[in-house]
Amino acid sequence: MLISERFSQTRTRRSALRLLAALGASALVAACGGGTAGSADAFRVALLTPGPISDQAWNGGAYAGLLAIRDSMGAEVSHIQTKTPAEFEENFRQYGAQGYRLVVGHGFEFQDAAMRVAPDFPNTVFVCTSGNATAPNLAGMNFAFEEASFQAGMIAAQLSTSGVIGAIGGTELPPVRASFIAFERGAKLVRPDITVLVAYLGTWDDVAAGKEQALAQIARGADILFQNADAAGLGIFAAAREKNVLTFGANANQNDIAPDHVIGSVVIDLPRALLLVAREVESGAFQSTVYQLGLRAGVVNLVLNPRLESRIPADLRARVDSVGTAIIEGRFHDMDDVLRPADRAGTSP
Amino acid sequence: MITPLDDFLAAAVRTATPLALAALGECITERSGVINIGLEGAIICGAFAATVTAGAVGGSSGVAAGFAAGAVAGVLVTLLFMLFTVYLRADQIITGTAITLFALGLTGLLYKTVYGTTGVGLTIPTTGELPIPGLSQLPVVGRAFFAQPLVTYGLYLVVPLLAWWFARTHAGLALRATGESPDAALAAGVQPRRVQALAVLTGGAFAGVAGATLVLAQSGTFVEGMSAGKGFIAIAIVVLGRWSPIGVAGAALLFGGASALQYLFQSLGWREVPYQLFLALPYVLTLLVLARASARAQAPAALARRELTLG
Amino acid sequence: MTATPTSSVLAANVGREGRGALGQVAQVATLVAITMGLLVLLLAVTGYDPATALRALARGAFGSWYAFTSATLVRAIPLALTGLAVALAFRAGLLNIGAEGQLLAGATATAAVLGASGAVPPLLSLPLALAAGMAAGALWAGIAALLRQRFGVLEVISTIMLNFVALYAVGWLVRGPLQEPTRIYPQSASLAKALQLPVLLPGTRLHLGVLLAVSLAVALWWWQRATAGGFRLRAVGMNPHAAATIGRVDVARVSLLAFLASGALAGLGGAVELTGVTYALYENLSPGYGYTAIAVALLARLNPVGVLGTAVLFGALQAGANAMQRDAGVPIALVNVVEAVLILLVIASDRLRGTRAEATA
Amino acid sequence: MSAPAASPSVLTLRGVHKRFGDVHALRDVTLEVRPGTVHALLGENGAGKSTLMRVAFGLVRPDAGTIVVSGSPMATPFTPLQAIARGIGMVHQHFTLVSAMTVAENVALGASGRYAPDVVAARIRDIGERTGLVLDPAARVSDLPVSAQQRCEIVKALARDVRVLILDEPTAVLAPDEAAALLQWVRHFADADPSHAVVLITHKLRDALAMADDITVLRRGQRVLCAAARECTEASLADAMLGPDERARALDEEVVPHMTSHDDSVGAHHEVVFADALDVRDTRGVMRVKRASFAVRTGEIVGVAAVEGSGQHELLRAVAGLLPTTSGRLRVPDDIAFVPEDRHRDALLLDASLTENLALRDAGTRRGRLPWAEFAQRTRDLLDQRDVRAASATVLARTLSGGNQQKFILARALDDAPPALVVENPTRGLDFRATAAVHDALRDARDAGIAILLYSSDLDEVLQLADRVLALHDGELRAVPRDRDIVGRAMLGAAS
Repeated sequence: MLISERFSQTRTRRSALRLLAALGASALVAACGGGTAGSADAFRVALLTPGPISDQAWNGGAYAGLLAIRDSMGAEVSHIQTKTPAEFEENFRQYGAQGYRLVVGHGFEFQDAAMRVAPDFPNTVFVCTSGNATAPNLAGMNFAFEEASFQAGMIAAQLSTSGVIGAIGGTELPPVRASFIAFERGAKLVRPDITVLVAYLGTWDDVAAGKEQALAQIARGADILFQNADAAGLGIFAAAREKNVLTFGANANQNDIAPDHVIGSVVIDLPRALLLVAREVESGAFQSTVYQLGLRAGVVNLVLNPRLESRIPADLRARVDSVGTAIIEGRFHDMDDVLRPADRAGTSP
Repeated sequence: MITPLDDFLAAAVRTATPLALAALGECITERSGVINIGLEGAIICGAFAATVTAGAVGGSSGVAAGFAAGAVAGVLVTLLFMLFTVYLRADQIITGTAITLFALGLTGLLYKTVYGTTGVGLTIPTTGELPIPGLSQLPVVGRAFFAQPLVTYGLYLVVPLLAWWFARTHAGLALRATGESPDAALAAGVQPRRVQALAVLTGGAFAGVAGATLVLAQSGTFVEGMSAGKGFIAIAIVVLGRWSPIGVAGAALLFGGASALQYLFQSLGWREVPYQLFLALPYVLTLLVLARASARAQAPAALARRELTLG
Repeated sequence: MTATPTSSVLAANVGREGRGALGQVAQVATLVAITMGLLVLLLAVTGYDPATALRALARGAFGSWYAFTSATLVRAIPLALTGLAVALAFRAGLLNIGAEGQLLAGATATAAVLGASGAVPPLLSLPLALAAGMAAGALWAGIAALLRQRFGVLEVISTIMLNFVALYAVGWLVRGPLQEPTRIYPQSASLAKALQLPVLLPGTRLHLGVLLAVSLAVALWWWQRATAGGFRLRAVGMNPHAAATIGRVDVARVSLLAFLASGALAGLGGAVELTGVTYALYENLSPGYGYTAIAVALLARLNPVGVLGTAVLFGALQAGANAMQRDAGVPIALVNVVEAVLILLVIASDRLRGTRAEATA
Repeated sequence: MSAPAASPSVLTLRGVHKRFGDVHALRDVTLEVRPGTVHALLGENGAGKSTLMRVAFGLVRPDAGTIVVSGSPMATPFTPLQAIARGIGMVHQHFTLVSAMTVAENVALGASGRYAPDVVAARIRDIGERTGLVLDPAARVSDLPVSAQQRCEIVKALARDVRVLILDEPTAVLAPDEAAALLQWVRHFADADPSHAVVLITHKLRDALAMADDITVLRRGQRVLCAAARECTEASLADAMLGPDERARALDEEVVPHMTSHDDSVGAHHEVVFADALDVRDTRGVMRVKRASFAVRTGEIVGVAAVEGSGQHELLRAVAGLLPTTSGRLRVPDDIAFVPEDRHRDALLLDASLTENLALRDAGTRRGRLPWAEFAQRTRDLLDQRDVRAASATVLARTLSGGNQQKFILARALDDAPPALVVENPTRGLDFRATAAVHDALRDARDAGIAILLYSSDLDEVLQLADRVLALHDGELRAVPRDRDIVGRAMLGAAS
């Protein structure tokens, strides 16, 4: 009666009913297990990111890694952007239930959920970046972001004419904080009287906030800005371009975002890191551990912008490289007190 | 010599600009008796349309086109809200909530469709600061108010113009009368529905321009959800500004100032005060101001009323 | 319909909506179908394969026992509790848009109580923590109630403000007083197993909260229809002037209690989400349950039992949206569009019907 | 039909039809207003007077019919703005002023272009000098007394060079001397210029006969009489307004039915409501009733006569227990019943069933489960016994006609035979038949021994129903004889 009331013309009603029927049918098909994409024995890899993959940084880098796994290993891949803890566990479980072999939660926040889910899906390997927990099928993956951040600090200090440099983070997460400390120590190594301004935005998405904080630091004299703010970091580049100061990219190679104002990027080679773990999983060589990936593994790098590279004097360049060598050779201990014991407990491949 | 105060004020004005734009539009809307909670949706749509258009056209004409597109997008999404609330007389709060949801979802979806996984980056042309010779050299207020993007100067014209328009034109009277008593307005020869429809759409255009400002005069890029609650802040600003254009401009400056304070404090190295406090401050302030009787007396009497006329 | 004493009781209550429960379900089903049609169109326009996407949607929501219980129903629990909160408030004529903030307040208090309850036996501390969550939600709503009653502040505006304040407060708390013991991560300490809400069905994530939601919904439904208190609430919502003048109802008191009860329900939603799903307090604890709750309540025509149904519907939509992104690469933002369209369709059909009724009156 | 040649009409409505749903509000109504005249439009409540004039003013779109202004037809549909442009102005029964705005802003409202307060203020003062309708242009309307608001309405129309002024029940809210002054002014306006004319909507025969040149009478949406005033008498007009059979009833009503000899049969007339030196403040804290002393006894109707805003609203609510008293003594039974004047706002849950509306009474004091089956039965009984026309107890209150709503409200108030009843404007907006039914119900209740306190803004209704009359002026209450002149003077505060 109600439907006839709403659709006085039978034609409309009939098509509405047909739609309902079609919908019911599709639900039925799904319920009967039909339509599962892909074959059962394909190597399947999933990625969960906390933010949009268009940030050209932390999330975008991980997505590039996922695509690299797809392209070079022929894997079936899936990605989901999810921000709410309640959904982390659900998505982990769904991937586990669908027979995914490797599921990467991209950020420390995924760790608790992964720990809960892992025991229920022994055939799936769960990896949490910035995580430090392990289980037979759960690994952590730490990026020694601070190693290259230290190098960035050295360059920033010497290139600064004002003696003030800045660092802006999204929110105060452990790896962000650690890298800012490294940045400051690197700077002080080169120039002990340097002033380092540190600020957090409280958001990873608010571009305008990023720009304003950058402008505020520039106004305080900062002429080199280090940042780790994902999408909001775009605002920092925008400010740098407007005020003609130099910045560092972070997480992904961001040298091209503002080619005249990004001196270099502290890059996490997420494709390399993810491929590494994906290959281990596929070959059966996976061992539960906390991957400690830094300069030595070639996963974290300071990638200088070729267009601006000439601004860096040769002696500074040599000094930065020597610190890099020391890190790779395990002779560098300036950051040991900052990093958590758990981070160092893992093995470095 | 540029002092921290100069920078703080400049940041306050910059941050206040899109807020003031959206709030002035909402002020017009609310004066007609309609509260548009879908403002947030109009802002994000304006931002997205500005991004696409400015990027496609490029250059300084791209910026102009972007602002225009922002306004159009703001109007279009608000048109939906307007049809529901003004003509169907649907509940304004619920419709507004749905519109915001709709716009946030749609822009997210379209952003991926248009720009794929890499996003738009910093490829959008933007307007720079345009210091006004002489005025920008004034002490304290010079840089803050006279070394801003063009859109901010636009506000300097719009705010007094709007105040004058409210008080000194018959259209302004008609708008206020509609918000106070649609019955009275109708009897006096005003067409309340038309007034509300136009007021709501004008508010949408302002919100769209506010969104375009976020992209073209501030960020230089688009990010999903970059409106970041600014529509809701704008509604608070209208209340705080007591539904008058001058008051709204002042309240927007206050909200901008609260945000700028956070930047200032952090850049001065004072990090003991949690930044969440600064983010929450404007809202708390609005609540406190609302508790003062004089603030509410200014509210349009027919605000959010569903039935247009009682007769 | 001839009115026998018993049937007229029902009619007196259902009659107000102007049609039977069956008609309402049919209407909702029709609107959902239209929404799905629009979804197909939108998918096709934006370049996704509608068939694949819809299959993923169905699979993610109902495709397996696990999907239904652990994705759809688990989401439906906070949606149902906040939906009940919104429905109760709206029924009393209060536009409580603040379920989100009240949910956060509830979750925060629960986390605080459980964090501090060390020596108390779990059997006692868990109910205590849920009660604390309800109290905190009521308190948070109480601010808006106070502002409304003492100062005449529109609750629409104050509750929106309070949502933001709650969000930032949680952001600070998880980095400050409530941060986990190692003080590294911005979250509270994870709950010990004993302090978690028990899982109802082994092998799923469906927790005890579902029973709470269902029993509360049924209780509220009965209470609103059968009792004097429930009738007072509805009367005040329909016409506070008449309730005061003819019913001699203390409208201020009923409004205040309704606001507090609404806040308590939303707070319980937060408490249950924390103890049953996330096991710790996070900044991002809620993906906007409190806002979706408005749609949940409306679509259910503020009927508490109906809220259960629409909560499951929206839970399924969101679970399905997750699956659509996982399996078909469709951006998750799409679900917002779908929800919005559904709300707008409900409003439109109601208003069109309403206008027609007015025209013939 | 009047001869068109000599004086072409300034406003003509021809063959106007209007239906609201199933109700024929207007059927083929024709009205011609000659220049320089006052044209009285008479009819009972609901006869269609206001609707007809709202059609003329563009507020109601007719289903059929033409409207001709000064010889040229209006394009239909048209808006009030277009009507105003053609020199038609309307002053509504319920004021249509924006109370938050100033007098000048209200006067200016509806025009276009720039608004210059000085120019408008000068115009208002100019009109004041010419017509005696003096107003402060800068005053906020909400601060003005009722009579000044009425002036403001008229000035609003005059400021637009209105030639045809439509006044809808303009004297309803005015005190008798204010009303007289207004009617004098109306006559003056019509005489001042041959292009002027006034349509006076009223239900008062006396006013029409005293003031009008022509009289049109509507009954149930149809024109039943159109004649020069000098050809009419009170009797002929009453015949036309009421129809032949109902006139008899109306005349019956004029007879005061309550005999004092009746008193003994009720037994001891103890005071059910008793007030001594009662002070009442309104919700904003303004003292509205000062040292009122009175009593209402079993089996009598005590009528309160007052002009709007004299404190009757507060007095009635204090007696009904809805407003606290500031000082003095007030003794009323706990279960006193109250029938407020605004049905839709204060008395009904429009979107609830009649059963639920019945349950609303005393909803504030009930506990536990509600006996819905019992309520439903009582509602059905009440519909049967009190002649409330409703399909069933489950229909929504909204679906009832105004008269049936009021009958239901009254029946609900009297359902459990309360010892006392407070009634406020019980027949506002009702047609003749419903009014008579309400009057009957009140008299029956009185005869059943219920003590009734009644206020009506219609002094004639008070005099018709009340056994004793109290006049209230500016919060001061005193007993007066049931004499129209004395009561009329007393409610204005004049010494008796």
